[in-house]
Amino acid sequence: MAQALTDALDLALAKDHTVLVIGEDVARTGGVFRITDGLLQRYGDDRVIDTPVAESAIIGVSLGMAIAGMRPVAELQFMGFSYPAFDQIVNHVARIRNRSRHRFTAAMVIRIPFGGGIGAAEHHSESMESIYAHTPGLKVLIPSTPYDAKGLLLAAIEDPDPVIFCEPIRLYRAVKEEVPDGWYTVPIGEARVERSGTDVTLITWGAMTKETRGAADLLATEGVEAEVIDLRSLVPLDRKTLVGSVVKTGRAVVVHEAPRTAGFGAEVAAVLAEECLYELTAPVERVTGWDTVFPLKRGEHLYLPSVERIAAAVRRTLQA
Amino acid sequence: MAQALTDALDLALAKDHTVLVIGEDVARTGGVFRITDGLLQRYGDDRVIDTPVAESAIIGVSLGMAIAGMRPVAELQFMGFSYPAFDQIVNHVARIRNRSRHRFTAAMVIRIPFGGGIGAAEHHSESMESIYAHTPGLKVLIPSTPYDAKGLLLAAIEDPDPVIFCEPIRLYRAVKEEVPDGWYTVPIGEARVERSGTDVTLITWGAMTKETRGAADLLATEGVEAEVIDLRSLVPLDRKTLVGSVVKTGRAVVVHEAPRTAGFGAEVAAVLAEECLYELTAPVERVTGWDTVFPLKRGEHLYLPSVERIAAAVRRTLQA
Amino acid sequence: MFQLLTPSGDLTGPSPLDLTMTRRLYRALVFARTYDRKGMSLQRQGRLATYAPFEGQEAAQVGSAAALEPDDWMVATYRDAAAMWMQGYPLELLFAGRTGDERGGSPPDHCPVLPPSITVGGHMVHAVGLAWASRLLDERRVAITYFGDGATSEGDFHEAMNFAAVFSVPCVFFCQNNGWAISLPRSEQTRSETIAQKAIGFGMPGVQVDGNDLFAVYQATSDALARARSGGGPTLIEAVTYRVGPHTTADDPGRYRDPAEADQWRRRDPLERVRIFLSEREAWTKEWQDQIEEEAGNEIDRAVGLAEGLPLPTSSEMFEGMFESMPAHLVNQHDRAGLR
Amino acid sequence: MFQLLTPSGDLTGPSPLDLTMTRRLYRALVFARTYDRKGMSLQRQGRLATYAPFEGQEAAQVGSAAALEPDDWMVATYRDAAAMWMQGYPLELLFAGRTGDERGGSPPDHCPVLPPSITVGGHMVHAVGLAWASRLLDERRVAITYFGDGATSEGDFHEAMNFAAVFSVPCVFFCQNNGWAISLPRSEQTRSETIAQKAIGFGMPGVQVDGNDLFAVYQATSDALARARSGGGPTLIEAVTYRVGPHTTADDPGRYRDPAEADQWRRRDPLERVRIFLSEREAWTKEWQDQIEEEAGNEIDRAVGLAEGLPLPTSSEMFEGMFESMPAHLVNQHDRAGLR
Ligand SMILES: Cc1ncc(C[n+]2csc(CCOP(=O)(O)OP(=O)(O)O)c2C)c(N)n1
Ligand SMILES: Cc1ncc(C[n+]2csc(CCOP(=O)(O)OP(=O)(O)O)c2C)c(N)n1
Ligand SMILES: [Mg+2]
Ligand SMILES: [Mg+2]
Repeated sequence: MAQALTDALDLALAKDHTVLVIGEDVARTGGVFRITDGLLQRYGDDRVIDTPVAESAIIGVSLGMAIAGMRPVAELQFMGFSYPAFDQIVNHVARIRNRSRHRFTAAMVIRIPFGGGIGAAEHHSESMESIYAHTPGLKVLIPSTPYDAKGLLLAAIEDPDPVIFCEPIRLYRAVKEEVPDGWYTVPIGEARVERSGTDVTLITWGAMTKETRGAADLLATEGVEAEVIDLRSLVPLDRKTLVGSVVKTGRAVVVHEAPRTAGFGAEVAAVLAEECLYELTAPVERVTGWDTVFPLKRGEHLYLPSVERIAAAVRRTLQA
Repeated sequence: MAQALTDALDLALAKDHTVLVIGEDVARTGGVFRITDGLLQRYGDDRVIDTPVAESAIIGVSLGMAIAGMRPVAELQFMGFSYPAFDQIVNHVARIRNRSRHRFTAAMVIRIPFGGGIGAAEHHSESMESIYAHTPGLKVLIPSTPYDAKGLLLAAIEDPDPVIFCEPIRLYRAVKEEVPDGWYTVPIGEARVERSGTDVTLITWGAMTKETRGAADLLATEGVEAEVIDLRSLVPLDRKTLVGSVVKTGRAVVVHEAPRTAGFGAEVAAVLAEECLYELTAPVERVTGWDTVFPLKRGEHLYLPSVERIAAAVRRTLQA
Repeated sequence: MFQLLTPSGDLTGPSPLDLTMTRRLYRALVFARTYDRKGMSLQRQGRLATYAPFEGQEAAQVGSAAALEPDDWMVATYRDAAAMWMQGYPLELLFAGRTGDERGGSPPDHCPVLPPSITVGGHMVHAVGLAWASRLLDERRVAITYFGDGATSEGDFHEAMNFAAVFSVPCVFFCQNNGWAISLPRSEQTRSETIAQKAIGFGMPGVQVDGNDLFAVYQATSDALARARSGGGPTLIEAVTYRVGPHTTADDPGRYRDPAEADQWRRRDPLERVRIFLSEREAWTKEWQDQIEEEAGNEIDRAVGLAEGLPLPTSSEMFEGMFESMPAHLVNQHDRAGLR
Repeated sequence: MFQLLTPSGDLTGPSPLDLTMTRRLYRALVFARTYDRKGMSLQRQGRLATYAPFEGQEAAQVGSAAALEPDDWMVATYRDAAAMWMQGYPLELLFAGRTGDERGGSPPDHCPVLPPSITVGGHMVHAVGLAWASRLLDERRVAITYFGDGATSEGDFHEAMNFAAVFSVPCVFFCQNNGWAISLPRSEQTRSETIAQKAIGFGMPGVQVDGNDLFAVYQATSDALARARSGGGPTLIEAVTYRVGPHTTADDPGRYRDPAEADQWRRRDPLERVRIFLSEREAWTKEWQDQIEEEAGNEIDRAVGLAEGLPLPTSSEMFEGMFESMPAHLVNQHDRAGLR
């Protein structure tokens, strides 16, 4: 997935002179995860910018640039370091269009590597996508395949409104896939059916798509055909695909890595309870991270939803 | 409610010399809403502290004090100004206990006036309680009556862990009620049944308790007996009362002022979809603020859930 | 502290403005004060939401804004209506904003002024970004940002100053030190003797000027703008002035300060010294004063009329305000809003 | 820049330490370096999670921490193991933290050191709060906080410095300017000539010292602590040093800096100059060096053993870690976690 993201940034910088990449260590080192590797050499330090360690300024300055007509793609090193910029994101980036009734806008992308599973230090394994999904004025995208990563990032850069672009750290190097050269976009707001099935619908996004797919494959050996939906876009949410699938299967399990309480899985369950209650033949299960701090390396296995945990929830649902 | 909160702070300052009040304009002026009025004169500027305009420092410094054994009650003037302190709240206040495995703790309260309806300027009408409810390590309390305001605030101050204490601005002067003198607490994590009924359960909190109660009274004139539950505590959540009521009525409508997507109403709906799906005879409706920026004075009426909107949702639920 | 015109109207250095220009700006000062007093009285009549008066700060705002080019960016606060108006922000929109109407935040295309910042401190970084973009786009535009003494306590002030200096962007930081952050006096906001000296920590030039001195403010701002435009980077200007009114119409200064202090400062009024300067040069008459006050009054009444004449906002505007094109969930919510 | 001991071991001023104390601290320097090299090699063997080496910064950490009273608070970062160890943080817990175990963050009750801060800049305000509480509780404790040059770019640095100065709390801000914030050189982090001069904007004393000079660091810190303890308020100390290793084991300095730079600094090694100073005074022998290196090695191996001997964390510890008593929803989740 890393390479697909680099391709997207490379294409965008080449095509549109207003696009620029800005963040901590994005230029000289090509970023903590090397996503911006080589861009400085190709586009120069006016367009690939290493900043001081100041997340609020990175986002606030990017907003100013966006208002003036640039298209900044800002990188925050980890989701845990997006919080110092929370005020700029919520109070300003998400609101300048409405505040000025379309006179000033924020066509910008905020790239945020997120999620755990690589034994990182504290704050480096956060999954707080739902706080951004709850913020009016933002779009929240989360790719889980190289193809989607490139297509969604290009769509985000084209988008006239601000996009929070969450990149699952665990998948950067995990999934390899040939992606088309050249410019293509994946439409924002459309979920992807990762696997189709008829017995139960598993809804997920980001790195958990891997475990969820794994659970579906395991269940297949037990004769259970699970449909796996990768939302890809939390805001806007593709209710049609979501509800359509659950109407078909009558059962739903939501899987995410973020803490359970008020996680985005709650929104998914709420949508189902609103729109297809009568089609539901079993309670909507949520397999999520716990309401605890994400553990350090030696305890990660205690927190992350596993194939087994997901499969167990599905079995409960089927027995219900 | 304002007076009840002042009483609570007064009692706490008098009883425990480690308690202190800190924030912008809390001392000389007694706070924007006069909640801390008179405390400076009674307890001196070592314990009732006016700070420079710096929310992150207010919370971070309070955390340091708490670690050293003080019990700070910090005030952030409006929820929209809690975002500059978001990093301190999420990355530090909520985590110091776990990070140090109980060696260092954060017995502190963060008071945040929130919600709209008074025609205030931008950022002064926010309801983002769910982002704090989603943060592991925090308790989130929201009183809607003077009695609860005093009892919950004292409980929060006694609590050994950090509490986000959200005060509904619209109710500060709206509801009058005699509250007992002296020290009493309302247990954290217990919902309050504002009105009992048998036909449908209305779940709400904060200022919306008023409109929701209004809707229940209106519906009573139509022969509908609605049970109204004021959660009071989002974290921990009183699932027993919540689920018990819905099992009884078979119908649920959640009402809150915050934006709809990933609001805490989603969590409530998700809990119901998990725990009493079979008892639900109608889809769980959410009557909420829209996924828009909270409008300025002239447009507030377009955003805030009204008695009529709530009643309409209930009627839909009953016809379902 | 840099000063060119004493409270008694005497020049202590060469005036940067000729008589015609001085008269033009005196007229603007009168406009500003008329606007401000109108704002206070309208709020008292319940026709405006909370209002934040700037009486006493007119010279700081008018003098600095007068030095700008028409296309220079401006990022200011809830208390800077005079500066915004000087840079082309329509009066009626300033009033509309104060009635609590989002449309007040939407200036015409030619007006390079952002809607006023309500959060304290968060807007300066936006000015840095605007200034930076101006350089990237090979424009000669400078960005000026207005903020108060209290705002210098926020972390975002620090980050904005640092980015501006590190990337040497054409940005002017204009601080109106009006003595108070609501109830907190300047002396308890920071132990630094001046706010200007905060520039030292960023390797940026900083200057302290008499904020009630139209000439000094104009001169200092012109110098900073010239340096910025010629690639010399940012400057911090501390304009020492005073908020003679309340913080807002919801505030009662009696709770935290001695009225004598405000009276002191009324004697250093920014309009009066210019009036004396002009009249000593036969460039001011009572008739003219009456005339410009009347013109200001009429112009402002017209603007108030337009603002109050705006129809109530519709829910369509609310929903359409969020994105360039409404996503399905907002369309859906918009429909429900229709049925209430 | 304040210096007492030159790289070649010559005194340029009176030493604040007698020979015995100097030997004690030299021993600590050797300990620190042994610990650091062990950390690197263990990580390379996959026995630690990412490791952030501090080679080259030993004198800055040992010299400053040596000046503390045993109950002075310390709030430091991921790169400050030597300073934390000096203030009583058990070696085995430092290692445990680096293996990725929360128990490493839980020092014994008598140890007034917070677990290392992983976020950059956010921890300094905690030190300000600790120092403030010390005054409110009539203790004589001072709080010292360690941070890097890069951290001074964060808004929280500004807010911490300002609160400390405004409320005149007994806090010492100890900045290890090691030349780099990952790949960003000091010169591109801020345009101010020194970091010490950032104190001016807060009306706080600031001093720049040779961070590789044990004596100068000890002296400057002692002075700052004394001032703080006697009610004189906070001080900013800039210790100029260098990170000769990578930012962390995940970093490749070859991508952003010339190896010659590190070699330059190796010639200004903080241990060597003390060794020369001692040997010129017959207070250092090869035998003693071998002995303390062996002692360090053994002590550190013991600590590593203890850290690696810790049983894997249980889910009970994870859930119990959140609150003093587990709320129902966590009990519930704990149960489910049991059944996987
Ligand atoms: C982030 C934030 N915190 C708090 C407030 C509440 N508030 C409004 S104005 C103000 C004082 C600002 O003082 P100063 O910067 O000196 O500007 P002045 O009002 O004096 O013009 C405060 C604390 C706010 N608007 N934004
Ligand atoms: C808030 C935050 N932003 C970004 C990071 C990622 N990060 C870790 S260390 C570092 C550089 C810090 O440099 P400096 O303060 O000089 O300390 P040093 O590593 O040199 O000791 C950065 C950017 C972080 N940990 N926290
Ligand atoms: Mg002020
Ligand atoms: Mg450094």
